[in-house]
Amino acid sequence: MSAVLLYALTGAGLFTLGLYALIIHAHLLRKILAINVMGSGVFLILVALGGRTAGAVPDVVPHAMVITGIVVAVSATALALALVLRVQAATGRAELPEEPLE
Amino acid sequence: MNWDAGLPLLIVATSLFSGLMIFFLSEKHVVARTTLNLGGAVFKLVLVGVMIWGVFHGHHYEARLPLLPGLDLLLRADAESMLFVVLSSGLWLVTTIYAIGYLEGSPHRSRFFGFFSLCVTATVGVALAGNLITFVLFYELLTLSTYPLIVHRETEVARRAGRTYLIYTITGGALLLVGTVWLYSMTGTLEFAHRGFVAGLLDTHRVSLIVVFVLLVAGLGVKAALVPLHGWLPQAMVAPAPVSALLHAVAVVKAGAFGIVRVVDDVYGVEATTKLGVSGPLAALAAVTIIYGSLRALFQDDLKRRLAFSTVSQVSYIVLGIAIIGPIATTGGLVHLVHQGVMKITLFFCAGNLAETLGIHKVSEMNGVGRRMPWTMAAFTIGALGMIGVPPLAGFVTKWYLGVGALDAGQEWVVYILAGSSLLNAGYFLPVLYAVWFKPAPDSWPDERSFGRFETSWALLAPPVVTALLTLAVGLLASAPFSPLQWARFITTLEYMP
Amino acid sequence: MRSAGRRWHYLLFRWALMLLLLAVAVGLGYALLSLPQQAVGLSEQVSANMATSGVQNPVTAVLLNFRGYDTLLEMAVLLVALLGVWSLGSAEVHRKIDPEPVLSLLVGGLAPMMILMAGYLLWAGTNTPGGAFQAGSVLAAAGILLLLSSKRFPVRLMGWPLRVVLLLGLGTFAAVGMTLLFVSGGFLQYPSSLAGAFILFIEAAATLSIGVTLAALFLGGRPQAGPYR
Amino acid sequence: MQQIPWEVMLILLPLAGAMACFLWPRRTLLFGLISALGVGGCVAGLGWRLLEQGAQRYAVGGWGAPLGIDLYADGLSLLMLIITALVGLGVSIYSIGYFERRQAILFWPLWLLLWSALNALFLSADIFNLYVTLELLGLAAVALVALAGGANALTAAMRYLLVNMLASLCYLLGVALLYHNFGSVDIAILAQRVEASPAVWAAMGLMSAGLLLKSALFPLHFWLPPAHASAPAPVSALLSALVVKASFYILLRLWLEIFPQTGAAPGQLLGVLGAAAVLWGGIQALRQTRLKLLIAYSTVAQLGYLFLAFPLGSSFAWKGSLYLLLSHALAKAAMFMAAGNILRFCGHDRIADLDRVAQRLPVTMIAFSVAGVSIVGLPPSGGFIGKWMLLEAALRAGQWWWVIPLILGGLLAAAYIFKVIGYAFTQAGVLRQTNKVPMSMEWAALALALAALLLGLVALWPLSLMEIGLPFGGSEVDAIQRAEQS
Amino acid sequence: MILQWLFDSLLIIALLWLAWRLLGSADLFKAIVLFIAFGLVMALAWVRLDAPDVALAEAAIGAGLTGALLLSALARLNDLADTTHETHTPSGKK
Repeated sequence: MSAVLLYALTGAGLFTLGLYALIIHAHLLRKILAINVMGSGVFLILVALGGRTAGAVPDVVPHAMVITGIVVAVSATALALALVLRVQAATGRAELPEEPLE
Repeated sequence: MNWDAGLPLLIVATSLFSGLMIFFLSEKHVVARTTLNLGGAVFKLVLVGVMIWGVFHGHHYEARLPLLPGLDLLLRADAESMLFVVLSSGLWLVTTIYAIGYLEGSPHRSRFFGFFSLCVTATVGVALAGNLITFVLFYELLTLSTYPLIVHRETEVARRAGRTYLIYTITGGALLLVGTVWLYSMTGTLEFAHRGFVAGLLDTHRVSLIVVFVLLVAGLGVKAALVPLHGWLPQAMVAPAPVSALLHAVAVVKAGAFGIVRVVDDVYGVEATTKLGVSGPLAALAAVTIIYGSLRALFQDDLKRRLAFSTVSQVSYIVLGIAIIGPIATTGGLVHLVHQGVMKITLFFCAGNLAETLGIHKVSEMNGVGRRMPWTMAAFTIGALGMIGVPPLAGFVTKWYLGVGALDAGQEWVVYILAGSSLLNAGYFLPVLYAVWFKPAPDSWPDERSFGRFETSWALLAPPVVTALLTLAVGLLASAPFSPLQWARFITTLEYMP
Repeated sequence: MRSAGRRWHYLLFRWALMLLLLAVAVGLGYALLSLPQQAVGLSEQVSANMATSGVQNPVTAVLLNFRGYDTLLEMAVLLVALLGVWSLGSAEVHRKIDPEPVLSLLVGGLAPMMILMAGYLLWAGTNTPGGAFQAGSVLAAAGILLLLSSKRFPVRLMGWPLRVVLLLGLGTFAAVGMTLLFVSGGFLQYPSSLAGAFILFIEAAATLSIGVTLAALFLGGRPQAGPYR
Repeated sequence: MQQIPWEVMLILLPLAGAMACFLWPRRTLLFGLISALGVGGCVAGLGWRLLEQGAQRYAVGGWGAPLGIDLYADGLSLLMLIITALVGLGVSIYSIGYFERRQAILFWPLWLLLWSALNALFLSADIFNLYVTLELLGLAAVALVALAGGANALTAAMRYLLVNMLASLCYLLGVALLYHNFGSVDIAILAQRVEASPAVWAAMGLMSAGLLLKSALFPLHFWLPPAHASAPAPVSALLSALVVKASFYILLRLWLEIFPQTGAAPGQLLGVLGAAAVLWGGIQALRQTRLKLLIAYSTVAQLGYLFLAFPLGSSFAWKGSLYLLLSHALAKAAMFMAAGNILRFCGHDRIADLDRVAQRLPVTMIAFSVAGVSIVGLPPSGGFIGKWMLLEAALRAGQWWWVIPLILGGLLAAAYIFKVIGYAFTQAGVLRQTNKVPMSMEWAALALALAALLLGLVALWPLSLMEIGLPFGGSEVDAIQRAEQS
Repeated sequence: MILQWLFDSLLIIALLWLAWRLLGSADLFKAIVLFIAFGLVMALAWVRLDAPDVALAEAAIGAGLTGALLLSALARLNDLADTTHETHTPSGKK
């Protein structure tokens, strides 16, 4: 097994680990952290698999995609954090209620 | 636009247009509303007259609007549709006049007459539908436009009746839709044809055809109030009297019965219906409905409720006539489409007059009312005797043809049903007539209103008198050319011609 | 009893979830291992077209030329995120506590250096690692430090000047794309001789916008000036 | 002669409008309406070109796939663009009266960005580019939900955002797998190269899961009712009519182009989930006591119908599903607008207290009822045509059991729609305190509702547009079947 | 070669361990700090995978900016939690 695949598998691991934490944790900050970890996992897979080229130079298209992805992730995270603050201010808790709405 | 295509569209559009216009009128515009109402009704009747003339002179009226690839919205004037169109547009005019008088001064009239016009639009559409999908379309439109009329009074009872009505009719509509699509997926066409269009599938798709037949009849039977799908009809009598007239005589139950006629005659054809073995059960169902409705009517004290159960029973004469499978019985069934309409509308008008003028709602309150309202009660008497089948009134013609037709088709049991039903009819109408004419009147009526010169307002009085005279005329002149009976015979010849 | 039952449910749910996710992970791993050993990526196309791309750094070429449209939309993503944050509330202008003097001193030295570094990253991005996003984020870091260390935000600049800068990247990108539509007949189709210049131009504008947008996101609310107050 | 690239205009115009609104907040209305009309014109232009020249492919930057990004427009994308423009115009007009200034200056740029994202999404031929548009769309939608303020809207927006992020990541992982298996992210190239392999299966699972989460297919619908019910009315209209459809559109594209040979089982599964959604959503809608929640659950149910085409897989079924999508978009937007009017008028949306609204807001009530006709699927309406096509496709395919959810769903829909209409016909006393509803808000709702009704009468026209570029494969199969049987 | 493998394994183990710790940490502040560390290790991984551009972006945005955002959000969250019972602001239009 090549190192490249090992990294890709690590990405898969991070993805599932993040998914697990996302579902299990109630606190919104933790959920956001979990999603970011998931994202890192996806990016890792995307870039790592680009290294399966014949020459020494990896495929750079996934690199560009990942940079795009990172910027998207930080935008979404910023919005999510601002929302968490407002949810906390409105409900007194930084968690989502069990029952969506009455 | 081509006139032959334009006329059916125009006939449907007249009431649609006046209906939509009326929605936008405020309550105060009585004159404009009345003009639109009556103008629309008269214009429609004139157009129908033109169409009859045209059909008689060999014109082929047909309007097509593509709906889906290979599937058109089709309006077509054929013999059956003319029968129903004449009935509904004629009675609509009468009912409109009656409704104008009946609802004078009550709230939400624009809404009422708007939907009233939509309702007749749908009925005429049902009548002129040249294929099953067009039929379904207008059939559903009829459901939607009658609902606001039933809940018009906005009382809790009215709303409950409306809810019941919707539950029944929407479910029925769904069954009808499934049946229609299923049929289409087998045949690739839905266009009505004499002798039907399923003959080629009899060997290969026998079970499917039977299931589809059951679905279609169940869907239509809801509106035709076949037992056990009749539950909505007696409840709906809370609606204002003109609406009852509409439900029982002009539009709703007729649309159901007419649909069954279409299915048996023009979708399946009598041959296929017989071969599939579904005509017998249908006849039996109709017979059960006839007896059940009459039995229930016997025990109702509320006049409109009694009339409602009477409708349950009487409409099934139409179905019975069709299901017996034979030219004479079919004629009887078809002609009852008109006869029942004329008779039942008379009775409901009279019931409405009693309620409006004297506040009478119950049979037990009707003692001696004949002297207070002689014209109304004379009309009522003609209608009731017609229902019983006293010659030479309309109902007699029907029953005669049904009886002879049944014997002709070798189904003697029908005669017993007819006899039993007539006895029951007499049982629930004759005591009323006796009380009306021969029992002494009470000192005061429940809620009397004075209308000046006549026993009630002219707009309430003229319609039942006219329809009562019609009841007399269609019976007396049954053998004259252009009578409903002759027309029904003409239709039958087309269906049974070798 | 009830809470015990609930706890039992919770544990069951946790275990079921773990098993499910384990299955997901295994499936995913299997899928990854089953991929062909040799990639069929786009390396060849990228290197074949580097000459006409106008830049030497292949990542920059992909980001701003070959797949520049993605990047254009990404600038819009940043704007949307900012609008979303602004729709949630306003940021405080006055700080409750004075910034630490040490921090102020540190920032006084650091910020100019970071801005310089951002400029370098931007410039270098055309042929070595770096580019608008990296430069922009360094710029944002400088901005954040300045925000943290200053006693009061520059309210006067928070109105339309801020909005202009925020839109600069996206606006320039879109405008260049449209101009090229008329010049060379294709949206975002750079003439190869001028591609480098166009890209640098866009990148410069984008860097500024990205930096300011990210810093504004950090602020966590609308600035209390102008119509968005 | 140089052609005007309408595709690019469709994306850039609302984007430019959004920037202008952002830059000159005092002129949002002007820029917003200009953009809306301009987009309408561009859609017409693109439609004209498609009718004349067939499906169009546009290589952004002149590179072309696989290196560059392609825009692709065929009948499917055109119809999505048209419906977006129609609903968009309606929502734009509605919003003039709906928002106060403080909200308007945020609403307009966000809405135009959302519009841009939708157009970009419907035109994209590149699965990574689709990811970017999805993110743009999702973030804009979340921001718009949060615009309503209040604890309900904020928690709903938060949930919605998390769901969006999770779903996008799942989708992106699928993109990664596809790219590394076949070396391209262009849909057409992938369609040529794709062959069944574990990676394709995993990609299909991941991408479908993400997109199903975004399209709120039962049981992944949990986030939808709170988000759609607590957003401002025009935003609810946009979300229910367009945003959930966008992810469905991607799923449809992938399913039609990239994953056709994965066998029948996944399609059957989607069908079962769709049927469950129809029933569950209908029952839940019936149980609601608040109007906007009822409509939101109705969306859950109606989305279920769209998935009934997956197990059938025939071109006729796809078209029926798309037809339902189109008419649902119009009808549901009208319905949410009507609910917004009622909410504005009464100050609440408790269904049981909707006394006399029918008399006081006749236009709104008519709009609601007419939209309801299409939602129930009664003729003549777009909903009826769509259901008819699905019913016919199911019966033709011999899979008659799909008739059951189609019919039961219609009955449930009738029940919850008439539950509302029934309350409007009550005799209760006159409302105490009412607010005026601007005429534009009432008529915008009615216009969209009537458009949904009209879809039932002019079906041939949209159906012929669906043929451009044959997104659903040839229709010859259906024609032959038909010819054989008649 | 062996050094290479060793480095890879260390990196991977560090990544997974950090992810595990940060997602399981009881203390939010600690979790965020671990997340920043995780981002920096990710940057190393990018370098190892010959993706210097991504490494730069990850270090600056993924670890740096996201970390700053998270820390500031946590600080404000704690502020809110402290004052929430006295100045409970009903959300809505401002």
